[in-house]
Amino acid sequence: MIPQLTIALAILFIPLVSFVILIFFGKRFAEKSGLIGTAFLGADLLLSVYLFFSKMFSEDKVWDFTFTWIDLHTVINSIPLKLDIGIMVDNLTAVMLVVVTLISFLVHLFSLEYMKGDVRYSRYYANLGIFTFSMLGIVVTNNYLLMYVFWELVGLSSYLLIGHWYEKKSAADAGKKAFIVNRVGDLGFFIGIMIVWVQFSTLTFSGIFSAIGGGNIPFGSTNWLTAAGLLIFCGAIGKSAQFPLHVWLPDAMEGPTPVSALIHAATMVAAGVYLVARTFPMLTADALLVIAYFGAVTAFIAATIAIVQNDIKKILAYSTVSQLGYMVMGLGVGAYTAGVMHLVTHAAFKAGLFLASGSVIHAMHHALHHQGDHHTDAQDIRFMGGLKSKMPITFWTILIFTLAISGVPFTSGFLSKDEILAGTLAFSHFNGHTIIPIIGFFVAGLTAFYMFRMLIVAFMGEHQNKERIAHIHESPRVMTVPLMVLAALSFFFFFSLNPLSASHGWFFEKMTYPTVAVPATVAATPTEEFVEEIHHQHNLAMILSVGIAGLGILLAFTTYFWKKISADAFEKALKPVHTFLYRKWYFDELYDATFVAATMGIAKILAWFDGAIVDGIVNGAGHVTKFIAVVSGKFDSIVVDGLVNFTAFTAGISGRLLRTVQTGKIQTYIIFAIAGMMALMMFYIG
Amino acid sequence: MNLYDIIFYFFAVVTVGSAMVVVFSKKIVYSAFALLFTFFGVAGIYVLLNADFLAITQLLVYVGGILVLILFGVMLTTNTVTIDIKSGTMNLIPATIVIALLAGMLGGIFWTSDWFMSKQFGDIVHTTTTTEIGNALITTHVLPFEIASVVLLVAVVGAAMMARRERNN
Amino acid sequence: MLDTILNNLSHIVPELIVTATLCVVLLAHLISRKSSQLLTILSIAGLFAALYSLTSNFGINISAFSGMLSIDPFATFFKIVIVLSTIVIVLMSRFSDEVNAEQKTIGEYYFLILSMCVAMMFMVGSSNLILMYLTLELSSLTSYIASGFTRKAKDSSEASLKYLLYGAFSSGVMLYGISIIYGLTGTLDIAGVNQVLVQGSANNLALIIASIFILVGFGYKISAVPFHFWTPDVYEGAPLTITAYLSVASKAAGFAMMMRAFKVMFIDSSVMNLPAGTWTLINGIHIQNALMIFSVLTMTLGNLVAIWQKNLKRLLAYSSIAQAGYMLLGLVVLSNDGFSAVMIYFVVYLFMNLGAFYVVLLIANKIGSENIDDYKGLGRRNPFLTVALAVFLVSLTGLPPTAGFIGKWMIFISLINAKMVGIAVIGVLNSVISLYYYIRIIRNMFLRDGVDQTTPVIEYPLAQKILLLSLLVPTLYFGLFFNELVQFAQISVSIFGSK
Amino acid sequence: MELKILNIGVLTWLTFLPVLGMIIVLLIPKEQKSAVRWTSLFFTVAQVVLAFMVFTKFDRSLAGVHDASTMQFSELFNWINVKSTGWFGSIKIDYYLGIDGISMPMVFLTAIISCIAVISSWGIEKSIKGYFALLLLLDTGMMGVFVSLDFFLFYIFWEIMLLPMYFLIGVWGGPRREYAAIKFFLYTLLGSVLLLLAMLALYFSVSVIDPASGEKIHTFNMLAMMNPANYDANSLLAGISTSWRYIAYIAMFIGFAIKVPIFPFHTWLPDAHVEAPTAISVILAGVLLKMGTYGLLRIAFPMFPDAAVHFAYPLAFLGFINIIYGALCAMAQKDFKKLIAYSSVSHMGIVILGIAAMNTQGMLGGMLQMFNHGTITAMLFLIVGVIYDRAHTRGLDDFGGLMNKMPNYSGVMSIAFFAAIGLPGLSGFISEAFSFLGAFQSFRWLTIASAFGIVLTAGYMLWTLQRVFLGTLPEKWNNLTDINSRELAMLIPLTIIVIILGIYPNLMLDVMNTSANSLVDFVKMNSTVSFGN
Amino acid sequence: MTITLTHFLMISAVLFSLGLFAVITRRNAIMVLMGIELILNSANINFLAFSRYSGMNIEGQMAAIFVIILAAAEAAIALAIVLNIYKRFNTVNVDEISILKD
Repeated sequence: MIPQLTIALAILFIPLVSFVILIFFGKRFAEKSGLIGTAFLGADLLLSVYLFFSKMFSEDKVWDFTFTWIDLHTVINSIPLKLDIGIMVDNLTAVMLVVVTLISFLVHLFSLEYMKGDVRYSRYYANLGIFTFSMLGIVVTNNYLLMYVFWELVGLSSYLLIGHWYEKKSAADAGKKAFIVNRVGDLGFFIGIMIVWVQFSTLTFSGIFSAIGGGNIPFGSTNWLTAAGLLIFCGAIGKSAQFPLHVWLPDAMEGPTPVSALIHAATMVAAGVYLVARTFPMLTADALLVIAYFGAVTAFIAATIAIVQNDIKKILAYSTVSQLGYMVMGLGVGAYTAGVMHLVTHAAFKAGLFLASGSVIHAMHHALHHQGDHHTDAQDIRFMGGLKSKMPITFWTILIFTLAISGVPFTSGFLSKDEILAGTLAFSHFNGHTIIPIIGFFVAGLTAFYMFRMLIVAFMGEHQNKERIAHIHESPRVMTVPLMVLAALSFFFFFSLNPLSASHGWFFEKMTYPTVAVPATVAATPTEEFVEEIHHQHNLAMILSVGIAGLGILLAFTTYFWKKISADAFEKALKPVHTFLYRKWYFDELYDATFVAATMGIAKILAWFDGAIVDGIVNGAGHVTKFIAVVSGKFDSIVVDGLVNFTAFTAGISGRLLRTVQTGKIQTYIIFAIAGMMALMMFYIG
Repeated sequence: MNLYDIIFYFFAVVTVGSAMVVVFSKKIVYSAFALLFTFFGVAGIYVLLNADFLAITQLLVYVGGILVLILFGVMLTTNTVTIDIKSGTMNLIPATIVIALLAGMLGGIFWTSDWFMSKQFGDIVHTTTTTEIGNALITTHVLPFEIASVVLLVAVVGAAMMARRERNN
Repeated sequence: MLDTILNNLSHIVPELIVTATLCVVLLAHLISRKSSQLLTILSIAGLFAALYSLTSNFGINISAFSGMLSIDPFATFFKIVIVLSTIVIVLMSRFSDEVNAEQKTIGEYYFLILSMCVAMMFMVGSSNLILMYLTLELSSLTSYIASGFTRKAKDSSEASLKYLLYGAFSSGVMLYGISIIYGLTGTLDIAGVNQVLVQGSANNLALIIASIFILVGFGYKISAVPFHFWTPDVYEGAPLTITAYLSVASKAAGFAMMMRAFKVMFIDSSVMNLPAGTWTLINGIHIQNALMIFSVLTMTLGNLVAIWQKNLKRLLAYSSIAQAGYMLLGLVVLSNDGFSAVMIYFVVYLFMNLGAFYVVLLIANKIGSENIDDYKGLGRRNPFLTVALAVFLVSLTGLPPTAGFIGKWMIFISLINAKMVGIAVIGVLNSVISLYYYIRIIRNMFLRDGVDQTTPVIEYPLAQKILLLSLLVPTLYFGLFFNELVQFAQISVSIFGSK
Repeated sequence: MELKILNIGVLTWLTFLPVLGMIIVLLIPKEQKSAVRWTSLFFTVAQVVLAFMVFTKFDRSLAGVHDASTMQFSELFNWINVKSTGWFGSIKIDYYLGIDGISMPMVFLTAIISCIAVISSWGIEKSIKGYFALLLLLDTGMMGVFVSLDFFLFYIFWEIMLLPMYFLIGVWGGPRREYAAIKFFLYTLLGSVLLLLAMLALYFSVSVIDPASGEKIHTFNMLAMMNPANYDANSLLAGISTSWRYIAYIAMFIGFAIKVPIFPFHTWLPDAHVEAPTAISVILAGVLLKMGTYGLLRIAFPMFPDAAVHFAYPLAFLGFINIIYGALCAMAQKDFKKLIAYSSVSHMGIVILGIAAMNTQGMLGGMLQMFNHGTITAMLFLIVGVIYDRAHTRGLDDFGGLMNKMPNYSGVMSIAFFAAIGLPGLSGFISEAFSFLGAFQSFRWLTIASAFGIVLTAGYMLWTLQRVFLGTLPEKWNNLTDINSRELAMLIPLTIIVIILGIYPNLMLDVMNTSANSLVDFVKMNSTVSFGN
Repeated sequence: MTITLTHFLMISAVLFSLGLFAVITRRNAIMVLMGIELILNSANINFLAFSRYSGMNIEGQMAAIFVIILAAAEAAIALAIVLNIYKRFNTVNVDEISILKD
């Protein structure tokens, strides 16, 4: 193993050490746990940065270390059956390491103040540690097995973090929902892994891709290859909150706000996109098309919902979903680098947005607490307003983030978004799916609109409550510093020196398209042609996107700042649409009514079935009464009877019948004996 | 029809007729006395079957012993003051069916079976069998004979024990 | 002739000893009316002497008394079972309050037990139909009286009457069957009957009817369904010791006689191409099917009805009916290993069934009840006694590591060996059903609490414990080390006059 | 591999140590309760130590399965020898013990679970002597099943367990203990009698040359029963894919399925679990259920390879039903213990699915899942026991917010729960993954359908976790105390095992691997071989 | 028409059936015993008839002797038992004596 990989391992395990220390000795450290966790992450960040630079300046394409974890000592398809696992660092990994550790570090830092005085302060930091560990694991692994392992661990740690305030039923519910919805996606992921394993008997990326490249495809059918890719993408659907599994993410806002910044902006949700990026070489054109559509639909739905939300975190949540849709769409159309880049840029400004919103919420809480007001929702933007003057740093940073997310030039967001949109245009150019770029641009406009809506409503104008505003103060330095750092990172120069095009920046240079492994017949447009086409479409995309974003911003100002257009009037006029959007397209209700209800219903029916039918399978007439009791809902009180009772029952009945023969009258006995004798004679004679 | 046949039919009628009285009579005393005639009839049949010793034994044991025992039983178990020596019947219908079937079947097989019959049937010498029986009892059948003595011992002791009057209680 | 008879006498020394003992017991009781202990000692001494002299019969395989009696390993085996069970019964009687209450007729009691013993010892060896009938009647007559021994009790009297009427009827029918057989073959010697039947001259219909008539007699003795009806009533009414004796010794003798009769009379020894140790019946006699039906009916009915019993004696009566059903399975296979399985079963059955009855007796002595409900909470009051009962019951169910398992196991081995899988399945399912009622007793003893929690611990003397142990130990021992038992039974399977 | 202590083989020690303990326990006067407890503990700990010794000395490279020469620690003595008669061959039954990779984990599991059961029984006050005596007897029965290689011996041990179990549930159980106990007893007896018949059929079909006398005798030797060459040409079970072979296989299968339990023979399980005292639930779930699958692997598969392959799909289908059905039933439960009981049904379904796949991954996965389920479910039942001891209720809706009140307890609980969900890093994951991977190779769609079970499992487990541990604490539980050190002592070892096997499953896989491969090859090879020709 | 074996057997069959009929139907225990005596007699007729018609085979006669002996013993015991019953139940009607039953 080369030394750099040792560093990668160190980066991976430092958060775990933090977790172990804090979970076992957290009580002892009490208030210091936060500092300990932050210190560990700081070290981690430094190592990541070091590793990043050494990778960037290295000539090696990839650093890889693989070893056999489990050897089954058997041979299948003439390949020895063993589970190889290992770690690898390529450019993507190196970037992701920095992103994850950086955001995580900032969140640690931010939380020092934000979570101060929390009942489970040390537990919180411990959970942050395990979460970071799992996320880093996803990033550094070189095989699907470990990927799945860390995938699940991310699920677990997000469960812990979202449910941090588990006394609140909504928080516990949200954690559970996140875990279970993710599991649904994981199920597909797992099935995909099974297909891959069964066919290739290996789970390392390189092994799989080289096998596919060698013409070995699952069950000899490209459809199965497409299926395998899509099933693995299912994992991404879950983690990256794509339609139709996006429902968990908004609920997950029940967690502490820094947690939202960490898991819903930069890391956990990015894992899905990362997975697609990793799997990219084995995705067929069909698979990519499907992925693109999933991304587009997600982006659209989430954006429409975000327009009507009032909860600041909900808005951000849906904007996240929408942006994730963007990234997935970007990867789906084939704009690999653009998608990954958006992942990185989005990580920075979305984390910033969440942290900033955390800052606001923190201040609001503070003020409301002062007032003794426990009814006003601290997260509702309608109760904010006019915070600009009170919280200048927060306002200015949030403005930068909003500009970035809206795709205004000179921001990082502009660079990545622009490339994605160019990619969609190129995509439609090759195969005519024009709906994808249309959605892309439309969503860009929507994004600008709702983000500025949030900004205007929350920060500009007048605050309704004088008393409250008096108590609102800017957050302390530990909270604002992370905001400033992230704001800085939202400018273009970190990614490309050309503010209007990223394609010649270091990012595009280093983050080259992976070699596609799928057979040419089912592969998407060859990379060279596609990149060429992106260049052609770039200017068009830029003009369109800037124009549409500007339109969106203008609309927002017109409506909410200048109040030229009455939002309320619109709301009234389009009541059904508004409600539909406000209720998030009724996805939760739909799932509750279908999947959840069906599962629970089936479970109840089966439990009843188990108790009444299977168990008492032939209990017969005697159980009719119980049957009725079951129907009338008294299931609990039903005594479950089984084969035992069945035996006893039939045996008992026949035994009782046979008993009646034993009348005590000797002559009856003799008659029976004679009758038996006669029967026997008849049996032989007849 | 020779004399042998006439005697056979006479005894047959006596036996069966009295047996029917035994079975169907309402009064138990009638039954008991009819049984006497049945035993007589059977003894007569024994004679016809060249079993003179058996016939005598039949008379001695059955008429002299068993019948007397039965009569004692009848007397001792019926309250002589209120003479209710009628004995009811039960299970008539099933009994009739079962017995009719059984009798039919028995008659059928008796009618049709070819029995183990010696070839020298024609020249049987009508002699007394007492000597032969005596011989057999102390040679070939000595074991059953001795066991029969145990049977009688048990019968005596057992009957005495069962029927003994209980004092002081 | 006299020489032969005298010579033959030397082979029935055990029987003679028991006969002498019964006379001595009767006389001793006449002389000293007080000491019932003396009677026990005399009986036990005589029985042990008989047991000892039985050992000299090992390996002898002859016919005595002009073919009337077979002195063969088969008979010797059953004689041992009978004498052993008689010894246990005599000892049990010594400990039975019920029996000891009848102080005046105690001499007759031992006399009856011993004469039953003699009758059964002759039963198992008899190879002449008339001697069979005679000994069967002798044992029945003694049983009638013995079951009415506590004659002041209504139930005992009733048991005696029912037993008498049923027994007289059954043996009458059997006698009629014997007479038909005599008509068909001209002989009463079972080997002679076989010789005639093998020639195929006999009328089938008559033969079937005769054999069914005879089966009635046997069926009554071994209480096979549908000739079992007397069993529950008599077992319940009779004194416990007698019930125990009837359930083991009487059944063993009945089985031995039946096995001998069928094996010697009805097998076709001219069929040659059979595997060793199996045989076939004379063409036209479907006794095998009849036995199969009997065995299935017997165990199923016994088990099903037993589930509903509340009186333990009555429950054990039904259980013994069911056990007879399992044993009949051993006859169904028509092979030596079936026979040896039955014989093994009897040894096992001797210990476990007598053991169960013995514990019931000891408990009845103390709590004066044989009702299952009164057994609640007994586990606490006397762990040893109840654990012993549990072991006996588990053994009766046929679970390892008790001897009962080996008994059943050997039966099923013979069935599977004969490829009679269907009937084996019925057999094993029956043993599952039987668990249900056996476990009820165990449940009451250990799982339920008695109504009166304060009742004291049951104490009982050492002698009673020793007898219990001597029944318990073999029940467990034979469950794990059945080498000698199986071997002995296999050697003893040879019957005089059959191949 | 040989290991002898006092010139007696280690497997004999392992098996009969508890009996020794039982005798001593019975001799201790009734009043000295703690002496009884400590004696039991001593003997079970000694058993664990021995099991650990065996585990370390176990040669990982030897396969065993059908090969007597690679069976380890084997002990072979003649037990029953009935000399042959002219018409009946001699009956030879051997006291034949030995272990291979299939049984080694089970032996280890049995020792650990028994020891933990003793610890968790510390609070038993009612008839304490009887309780521990029966527990130790049960221990012997279980251990015996896993080490015996003679079918007769196996059967004896198999049955020996029934009665102690009946009493342990029946005397020390919950309110409906009698019902549950008798139900358990009848069900398992029903299964075992069918097993008995199949065993006898095998006995008469197989004959080997007796080395002592040179004659051909029938045998109960399991290894001999696996060899097609040993079957007599015209015997009941000769041939290939004959109906008799199928019938015997199904009879045997039912016998084992009832123990597993496989749908629809599972209904005894919820009752037995709910009513049994904690320690007994732990043993039931931890060891007893494994005996069913162990029987399939040790007996049914190698002796009836043709039937095993022929019925592989139905078997897998039953596994699928178990997984989904068990999970759905669990979801509807309101009783904590019942929920765990049904989760056992679901998890054992994964074992069935894995072993039905008849390939290395599936087999290994199934076998490892047997071990893992043993430890995880044991933990879960212990966890229920801890709370039940304090609150005397198991209603899921009666609780809430225990996480704050009992933090240590909740920590252990979380590990157990997430292990049950199959979270990577904990032992359940790798075994489930292997089972599914193996099954997928053989039954594609069925496995995909079964995989939904992992979502359902997460569903009911998390729901339970939320109902019991999250939320707010009801007033009435304000005086609940956290887990004490005795309870930790029984949970911590299992936790450690769960974590270690989650990270380094090789520790256990290594032991099983050679045997699993050998078993798969053996079954595959013999599934096309006609027996006895 | 001469008298043949069958004639005797018919008498025996009739007696046997009548005996059985009495055993089943008569309520009085003593009547039942009489029925049993009829059965035994019928069997004896069989024995003797077969004995005569198969060439004076003495075995049949021997059987008959033992049957008679047994009949006597049985009658003695039966009567003792019936008397005892009469003492306990004050009746000898069999159907009224049924305290032992299921």
